[in-house]
Amino acid sequence: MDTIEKQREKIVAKKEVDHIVVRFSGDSGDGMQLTGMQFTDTAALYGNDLSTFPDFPSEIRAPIGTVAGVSGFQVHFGSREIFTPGDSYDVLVAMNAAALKVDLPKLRRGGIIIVNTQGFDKKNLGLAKYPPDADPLNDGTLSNYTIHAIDITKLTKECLVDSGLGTKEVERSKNMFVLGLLFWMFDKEMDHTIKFINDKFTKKPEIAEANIKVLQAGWNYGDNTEIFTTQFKIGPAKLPPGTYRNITGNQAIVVGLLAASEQSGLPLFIGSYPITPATDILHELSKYKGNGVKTFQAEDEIAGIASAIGASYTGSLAVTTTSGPGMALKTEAMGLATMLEIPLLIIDVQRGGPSTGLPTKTEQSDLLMAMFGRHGEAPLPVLAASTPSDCFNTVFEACKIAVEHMTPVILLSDGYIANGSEPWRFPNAEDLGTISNSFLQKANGADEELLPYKRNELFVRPWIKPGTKGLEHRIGGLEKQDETGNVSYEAANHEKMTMLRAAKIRAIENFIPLAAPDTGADHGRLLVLGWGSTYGAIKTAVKELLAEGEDVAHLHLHHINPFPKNLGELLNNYDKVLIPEMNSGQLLQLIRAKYLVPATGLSKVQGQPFTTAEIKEKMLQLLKA
Amino acid sequence: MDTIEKQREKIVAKKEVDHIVVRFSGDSGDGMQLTGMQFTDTAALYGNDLSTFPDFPSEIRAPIGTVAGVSGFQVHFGSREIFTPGDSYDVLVAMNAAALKVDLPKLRRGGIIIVNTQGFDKKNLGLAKYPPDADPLNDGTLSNYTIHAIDITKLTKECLVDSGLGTKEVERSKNMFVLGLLFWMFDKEMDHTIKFINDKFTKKPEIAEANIKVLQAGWNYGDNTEIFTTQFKIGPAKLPPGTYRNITGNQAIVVGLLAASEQSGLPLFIGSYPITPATDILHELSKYKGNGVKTFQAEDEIAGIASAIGASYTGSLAVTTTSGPGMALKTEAMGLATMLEIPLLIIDVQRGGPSTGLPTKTEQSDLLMAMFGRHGEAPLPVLAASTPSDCFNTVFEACKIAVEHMTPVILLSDGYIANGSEPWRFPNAEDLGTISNSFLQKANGADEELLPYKRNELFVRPWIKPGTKGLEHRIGGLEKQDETGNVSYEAANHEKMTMLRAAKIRAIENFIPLAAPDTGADHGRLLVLGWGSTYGAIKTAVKELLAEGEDVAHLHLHHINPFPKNLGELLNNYDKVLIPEMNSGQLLQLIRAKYLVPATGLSKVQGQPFTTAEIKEKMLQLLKA
Amino acid sequence: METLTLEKPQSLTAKDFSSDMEVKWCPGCGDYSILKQVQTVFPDLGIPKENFVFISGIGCSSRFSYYMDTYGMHSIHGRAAAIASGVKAANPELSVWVVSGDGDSMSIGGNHFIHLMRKNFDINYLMFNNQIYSLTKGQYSPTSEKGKITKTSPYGSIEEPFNPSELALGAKASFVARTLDRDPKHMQGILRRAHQHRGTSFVEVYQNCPVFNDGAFFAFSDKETKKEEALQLEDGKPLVFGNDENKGIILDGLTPVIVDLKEGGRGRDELWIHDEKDKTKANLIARFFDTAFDGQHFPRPFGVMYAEERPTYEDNMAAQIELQKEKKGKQPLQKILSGDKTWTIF
Amino acid sequence: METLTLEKPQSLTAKDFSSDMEVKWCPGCGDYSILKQVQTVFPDLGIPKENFVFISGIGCSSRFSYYMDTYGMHSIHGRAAAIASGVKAANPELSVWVVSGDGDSMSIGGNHFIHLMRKNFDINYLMFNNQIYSLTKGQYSPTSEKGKITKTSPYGSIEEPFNPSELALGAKASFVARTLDRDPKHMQGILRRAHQHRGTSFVEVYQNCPVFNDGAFFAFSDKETKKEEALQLEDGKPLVFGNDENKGIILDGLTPVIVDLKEGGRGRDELWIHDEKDKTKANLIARFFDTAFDGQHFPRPFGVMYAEERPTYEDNMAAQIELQKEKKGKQPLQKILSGDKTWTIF
Ligand SMILES: Cc1ncc(C[n+]2csc(CCOP(=O)(O)OP(=O)(O)O)c2C)c(N)n1
Ligand SMILES: Cc1ncc(C[n+]2csc(CCOP(=O)(O)OP(=O)(O)O)c2C)c(N)n1
Ligand code: SF4
Ligand code: SF4
Ligand SMILES: [Mg+2]
Ligand SMILES: [Mg+2]
Repeated sequence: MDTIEKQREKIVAKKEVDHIVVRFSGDSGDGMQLTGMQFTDTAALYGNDLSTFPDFPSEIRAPIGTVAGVSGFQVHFGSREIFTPGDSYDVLVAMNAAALKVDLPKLRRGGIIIVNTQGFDKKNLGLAKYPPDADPLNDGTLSNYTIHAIDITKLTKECLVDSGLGTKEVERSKNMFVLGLLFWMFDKEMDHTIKFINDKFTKKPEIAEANIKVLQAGWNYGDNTEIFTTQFKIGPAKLPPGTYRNITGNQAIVVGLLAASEQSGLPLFIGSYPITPATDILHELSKYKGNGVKTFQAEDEIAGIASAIGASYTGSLAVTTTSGPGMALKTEAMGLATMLEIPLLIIDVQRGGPSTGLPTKTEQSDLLMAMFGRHGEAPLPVLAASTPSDCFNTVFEACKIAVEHMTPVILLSDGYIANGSEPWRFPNAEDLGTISNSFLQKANGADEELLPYKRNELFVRPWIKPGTKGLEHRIGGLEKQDETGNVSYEAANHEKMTMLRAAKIRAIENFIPLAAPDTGADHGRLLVLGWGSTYGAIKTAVKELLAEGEDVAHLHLHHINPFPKNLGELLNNYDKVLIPEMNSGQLLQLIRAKYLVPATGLSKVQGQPFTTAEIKEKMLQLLKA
Repeated sequence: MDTIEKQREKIVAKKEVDHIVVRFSGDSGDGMQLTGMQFTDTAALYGNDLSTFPDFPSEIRAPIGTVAGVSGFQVHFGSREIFTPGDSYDVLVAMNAAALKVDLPKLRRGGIIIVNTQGFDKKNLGLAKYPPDADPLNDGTLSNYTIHAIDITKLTKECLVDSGLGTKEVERSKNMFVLGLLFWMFDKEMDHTIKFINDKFTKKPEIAEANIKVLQAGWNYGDNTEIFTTQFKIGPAKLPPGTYRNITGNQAIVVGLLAASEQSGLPLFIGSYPITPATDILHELSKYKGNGVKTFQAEDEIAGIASAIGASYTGSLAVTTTSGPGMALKTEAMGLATMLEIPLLIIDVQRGGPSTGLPTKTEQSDLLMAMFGRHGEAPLPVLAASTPSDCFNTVFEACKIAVEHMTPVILLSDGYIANGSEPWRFPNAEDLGTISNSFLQKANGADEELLPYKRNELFVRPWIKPGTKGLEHRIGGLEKQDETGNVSYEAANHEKMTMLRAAKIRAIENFIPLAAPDTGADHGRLLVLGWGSTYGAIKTAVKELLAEGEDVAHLHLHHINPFPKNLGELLNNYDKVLIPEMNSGQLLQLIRAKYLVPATGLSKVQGQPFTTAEIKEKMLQLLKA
Repeated sequence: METLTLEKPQSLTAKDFSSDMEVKWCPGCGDYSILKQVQTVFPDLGIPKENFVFISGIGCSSRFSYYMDTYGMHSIHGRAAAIASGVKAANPELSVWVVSGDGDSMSIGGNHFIHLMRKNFDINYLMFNNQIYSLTKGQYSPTSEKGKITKTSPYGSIEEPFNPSELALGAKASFVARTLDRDPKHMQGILRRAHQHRGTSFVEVYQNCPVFNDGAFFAFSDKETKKEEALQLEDGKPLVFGNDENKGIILDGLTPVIVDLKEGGRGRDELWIHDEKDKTKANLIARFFDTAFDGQHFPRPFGVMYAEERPTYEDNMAAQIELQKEKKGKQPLQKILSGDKTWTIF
Repeated sequence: METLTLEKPQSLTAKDFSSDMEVKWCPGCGDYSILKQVQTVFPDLGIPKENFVFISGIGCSSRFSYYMDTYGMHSIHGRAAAIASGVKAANPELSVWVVSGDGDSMSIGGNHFIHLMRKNFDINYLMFNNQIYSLTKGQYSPTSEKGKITKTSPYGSIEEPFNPSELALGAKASFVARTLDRDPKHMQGILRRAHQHRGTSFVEVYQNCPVFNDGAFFAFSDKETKKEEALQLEDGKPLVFGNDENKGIILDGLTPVIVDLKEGGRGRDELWIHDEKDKTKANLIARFFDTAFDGQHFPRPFGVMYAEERPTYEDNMAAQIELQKEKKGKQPLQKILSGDKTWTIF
């Protein structure tokens, strides 16, 4: 009753905007990841296009209140197409002083800050290593921003006084207050989150009730208090019609693997050893026992790939997943698989290196290892996923190549797209292509002779399942005689086999799409050539410069070995080629060597994705030059 | 008496020639390696220049008499400079049918064949898989050659009838007959071999006596029988004055390591796991316990490099040796060493790959793995030895770089130079350069602060020995803060450290010699750019074409990362650049990428070294084009 | 045996199991005998030929897989156990055999070895132990005795060797046995037992390398010494050895004691009766290898030291999958594609 | 202890061993207690501070080395044992400590672990066992119990875990002990013993991970259960446990039997007396971990299960080098350069 009155009185401006970036930032214990994901799901279900960027520390729980412990979740959503989580944010939620310290720099001038004042007491300021008597909330530090300082902890407690819950539970639900408040700010429905809460706490209804109560309180707080005078309205995006879901890169890989297994009729086997940021793939797949998926947590990465080689040998769709350090350990076994010429998918979700490096940060620095990190001449196909949802297509295609061309395939993803999410207009199962596997059933040579290494026109040898009557044979890591596969140290044969193995990989170029600009014309002054997770930033930069009338284009490589057939010509259609990479110029190396084009590199090795601005700046520089 | 008569009557033509290639070929059990080495030592001691090529099967002892069991030893010696074991041979010793079958193809037309007739009975012909009633010795197969068919087995037996030795011992000494005969043919002294035999069998004088008797018999056979009418005289080579020894690549590495340890004052530690063709280095070093060398045969390659990292951490000159498959396994630990920035020498004696490949054959296909086979940005110096004796200089320099620039260094050798030998004018200990190691003794920062990652002008951090009072500190594989070395996930710092690690390696270019042609002018129509064991073949080819008046040159790279500073310019001084490699074009890839020069590759992936002819042919082709 | 022989699906002979590959071991190599015994035993195992798979590592021993006319993979050094695990997990129908050497298994392959024992896949693991690295021409291995002179230990090895049976037991092996290249009949029996045992069967085969470690095990096969130096284990039978069976082993508390069966005193009735299922006894027997209980010299045990079945990895895996199929059923692909939160744009 | 304390070269305090690095484990993590005990014990060990070296692998546990103000290396996953071996071989003067987790040691590091036990370098090996992969956020480890629900085993782990003490003994460890994060005094004692033992000292430390495997070992520290579930081992003392010490363990032949000391019948006098040097007993004690001899439930042993010195690797290495120095002496470099066959060209 009373509130309704208030509401009537209060004038709330509704501001239409076409995109907004929100950064939720707090202590590892503050539940910012969950808050961000709930907000994201709601925006997604509402129909916004979006892109997210979870950004957390490598310690499980660094000391509370410290800078090391800050966990952030950034979401960029809009009524227009969104390709990146955003260079800077419009709204920053800072649950404590450390969060403010870490994330303030990227808040755009004039942006909105929502802080939980209890996170700014002496203790917290101290933990965040602010100078003795600093008082960021009032000493003008934030003068360029609109700040809403709220004692969220207190309000949460008040709202749950008679909930009968312990202080711990009570405090833990303060993130729901934030969520409710933001739902109000952006005029979003809360049903999805309410349903989520009820599902999550079916066994603890009192907790569910409390969380919903606090969520509501947050909404009301925005609605009632005079402090908040504007609500932002971000309409649904004009995405192509269809049914969508929100998906992260690692989830998309799991879905892709299950789809490839289904479409190939091959049982799925994954042999892996846990490692950040790849482990989620193993986690997710191990839930699919009901679908007959065999997940094998090996004693180490070598056993991971070795078990996958064994499974592939018996006719399974075999996969091993890892990140840099594990990738290094798998190289010897990759050489064996190359010799055996069996299908195998090796997924490297890249992270900051070298060595243990920055385990939870992103990087693209394993490309050359994927290309050359094996002893001897052991060429393998290398594919790279460019966005969270693209991981689905890439992994599906990687499986198809592995099975149809009888070769291990390396798929490169990275921490940025593995954990980041975006809306995905998922396909219909019927529309998925098939993966044809043809196991040899009887001898393939003249007069009943079995020739395990007799190749078809694509230089592909037959896949022969143990258990197949009459096809008993031996394979191994020693050089093989052409066709028979028997051990051979013969000079000419070794050279021939080396060339055949290479030819088989090169022939794949006839089965992959030709290269074509993703944005812009197929000729012009400047081409930005990218691969992997730099897609969104490059695309946005190129679109913006095109809009500004510049003669630029964006070409994104999904196949790094072999390159698309026409790549060479295409590159020559542009005056200049810029290759931005989150490494010191690895694709650059390959492109220059293969096509002798004087491409320029743009390196960023900070464990952080490119911003659109960084790429635009470099482009303009080259255009001016 | 009687014999002396004969000798008087016999007219023996003495033919002066300036170089000869002899191929000893027989069953693995026939002792051809020993025979070849004895012949080599004698030629060396006499003052011939020479180059050898042992060529044996990977089975320990493949079935007697089979093609798989043939073991060959090729020696090229002369009174002029010798750079290769020779494309083809002038004299072929074939102890059995299989040997003839395998090695006849490379005997030059008109060449001399010495066969042991007992190795050509039905059984042996069968084992060698000659057609049922083939009779190569008489069916005209050898009509283009001068053939000496001798029943060596019988003659040996006769000469030892009353030696009281068992048939086994007797038969085993037949290789001495061959040796004696060849000593006569090439007019060589037998003292060295006689001494060798006496030393070897001090405990079994009867065996020694028998062997010497047979050796003598072989000599006499040549001297007495009418069959042999020509003796060849190959005078001493006009090598630069000095004292020489004959040395294989693996031996040279051992000597180099011992020298580096001495000159640096650092204790030598080697942590390795056996693998062909690198194991001999570990074998040899383990004999030097008297010099305090610590050899550690680890449980696997990972433990090999890991133990070496531990030893280096404590202030030892630490080395790990391996070949392709082991190199692959060491990559993760190399990443750690790169992060720790400690001295470490990683020696890869390359062999035929991929996977187990051709373990006893040679190849240069690990170059790109050495360059890029690590996850993350982990640049390391890469050096390559070009001849057996050059292994000494290269390993010494590699140690110097590792210690003085605080970095792991990769040294590439291969099976060809590892087992091959050549005369070496070894240096005087006094003339060897020094390797300066400066362990930090006290805090290096402002007010007593220890800064383990504070770099000098070469970007080199201090080496700090555990046990040094007051310098306790922690290092590890996570990214480090500049100077302090504390763990840091900070974006800008990661980029800075990545650049600093790279800059440190690049700076080494200021301490290595500028590139200069090994043969020919510093500009011209065609430059042949080589690295590693292709040296001899390229040099010979280039010298011959220069002699034929062609405008060609030979540049051989000993430093592949970093490249010599002036390499780019130099390459531009030639119309064309040819890069012959025993791989599919790996240096080619690096050169094209870095300098954008349209170099052409010449690949040979046969597990066999290049012949001079192969390189000349390609050169002429390019010169004509 | 009988029952199995009856099941025999095709009538196979030893020849059916020899491949067309020329056998390339040195003359006199113990590996020949092992190959022969395997080929002799296989026809009777009642397994269709095409269901046999050999996975070997690298080493002279590991060439084995080339010589068996079955499915086979000559893999990489030390990884056979891990590859075989994948084979068995993916297709439990196959009869999977690992062939490896002492270096391949105990040195570079040590981790996969102990994990295989723990996981207990139904795999038969044959380790040819010649106490040397042969293919690389003679370096000491983790089973070489201390003091051994080899190319890498010119002054004698300073390393305490593994006791393979003890290591396997410590890693929870469910079947541990030892046999010898020079005792064909014995080996055949052990191979049959290994096959019958459901779970990982670790069989250590003493194998002579005439080239690099000749005679390492002759004491256990030579007439003169055999009876004194070798102890033949049989389930339910007393531990008796010695020329004309004159020695027995009893347990004095926890201490094995060798007693003379001729003289009176402690005798037959007290003899230690071998019980394959008793892990404590198995541990003691395994330690006869190198433990001088009360300073006594014990004979080397041959036969099955320990055999106790427990669920295999692949059975547990299958059971869990079955259970989930019942409980949850197979999720249709479309459901997987859509996930549980979707929205539609028209 | 005394003697050592006397030797104390510098008078050090626990604070001297805490580095300036902020400790980043979760609140309530058992690792804090271990760090505290190590820092408490170190000052008394009589080792100059600069001679301590910590080598750790990767995992929450392995962050340990950053927090000790000694020399330290936070290396890579599973390789600490191999790196530490190189450290000790190269400089035996150093007091080398390995800190590792159950995954780091028993999973990826398994091979180096067993080889370290065999080689017996004088290294102190602390394995923080929380029976889970914590740093990677909760997957089962080789020490996790069968049936455990984790992120990679949503329907329960199907794997038989290792028994770390049994594995170490099987690999010829010369010192095997177990202690607990929640029993500081006990841990301090074990740390001292580990330090005193010449040879590899394997110390398994039960460590609680409140985030991913909370309470795994509370039964051994909680007042209510402790006395019944934990067995405190002391050399020369009988195996007694239970609320008010009312239970004892005797050996019925080879079978451990729990007896009630209250009731009459088989009693005190027959009690099993702990003997650290008896490997047979050590094996049985180790197996209390998971073996239900005659269906009985045994308490978990804490303390030193086995301790028997044998020559260390570095001593053997040094001895061999010394011997050769005497015999052959140091070859001068010039001699090495020239080899034994040279010729001169003028
Ligand atoms: C990764 C790798 N490291 C080393 C080698 C070299 N290598 C081949 S076999 C072998 C050891 C062989 O010993 P063992 O396993 O006992 O087999 P054996 O030859 O004695 O039968 C070694 C070290 C290799 N092939 N691959
Ligand atoms: C080569 C490699 N593989 C995998 C990982 C990922 N990883 C880091 S720690 C860890 C396991 C940690 O478990 P544990 O050893 O028990 O230590 P805890 O965190 O439980 O203390 C794994 C799998 C890695 N860092 N390096
Ligand atoms: S070297 Fe030894 S083990 Fe290898 S084949 Fe020859 S005899 Fe057999
Ligand atoms: S996750 Fe567990 S083991 Fe790791 S620091 Fe936190 S509480 Fe300790
Ligand atoms: Mg062996
Ligand atoms: Mg753990």
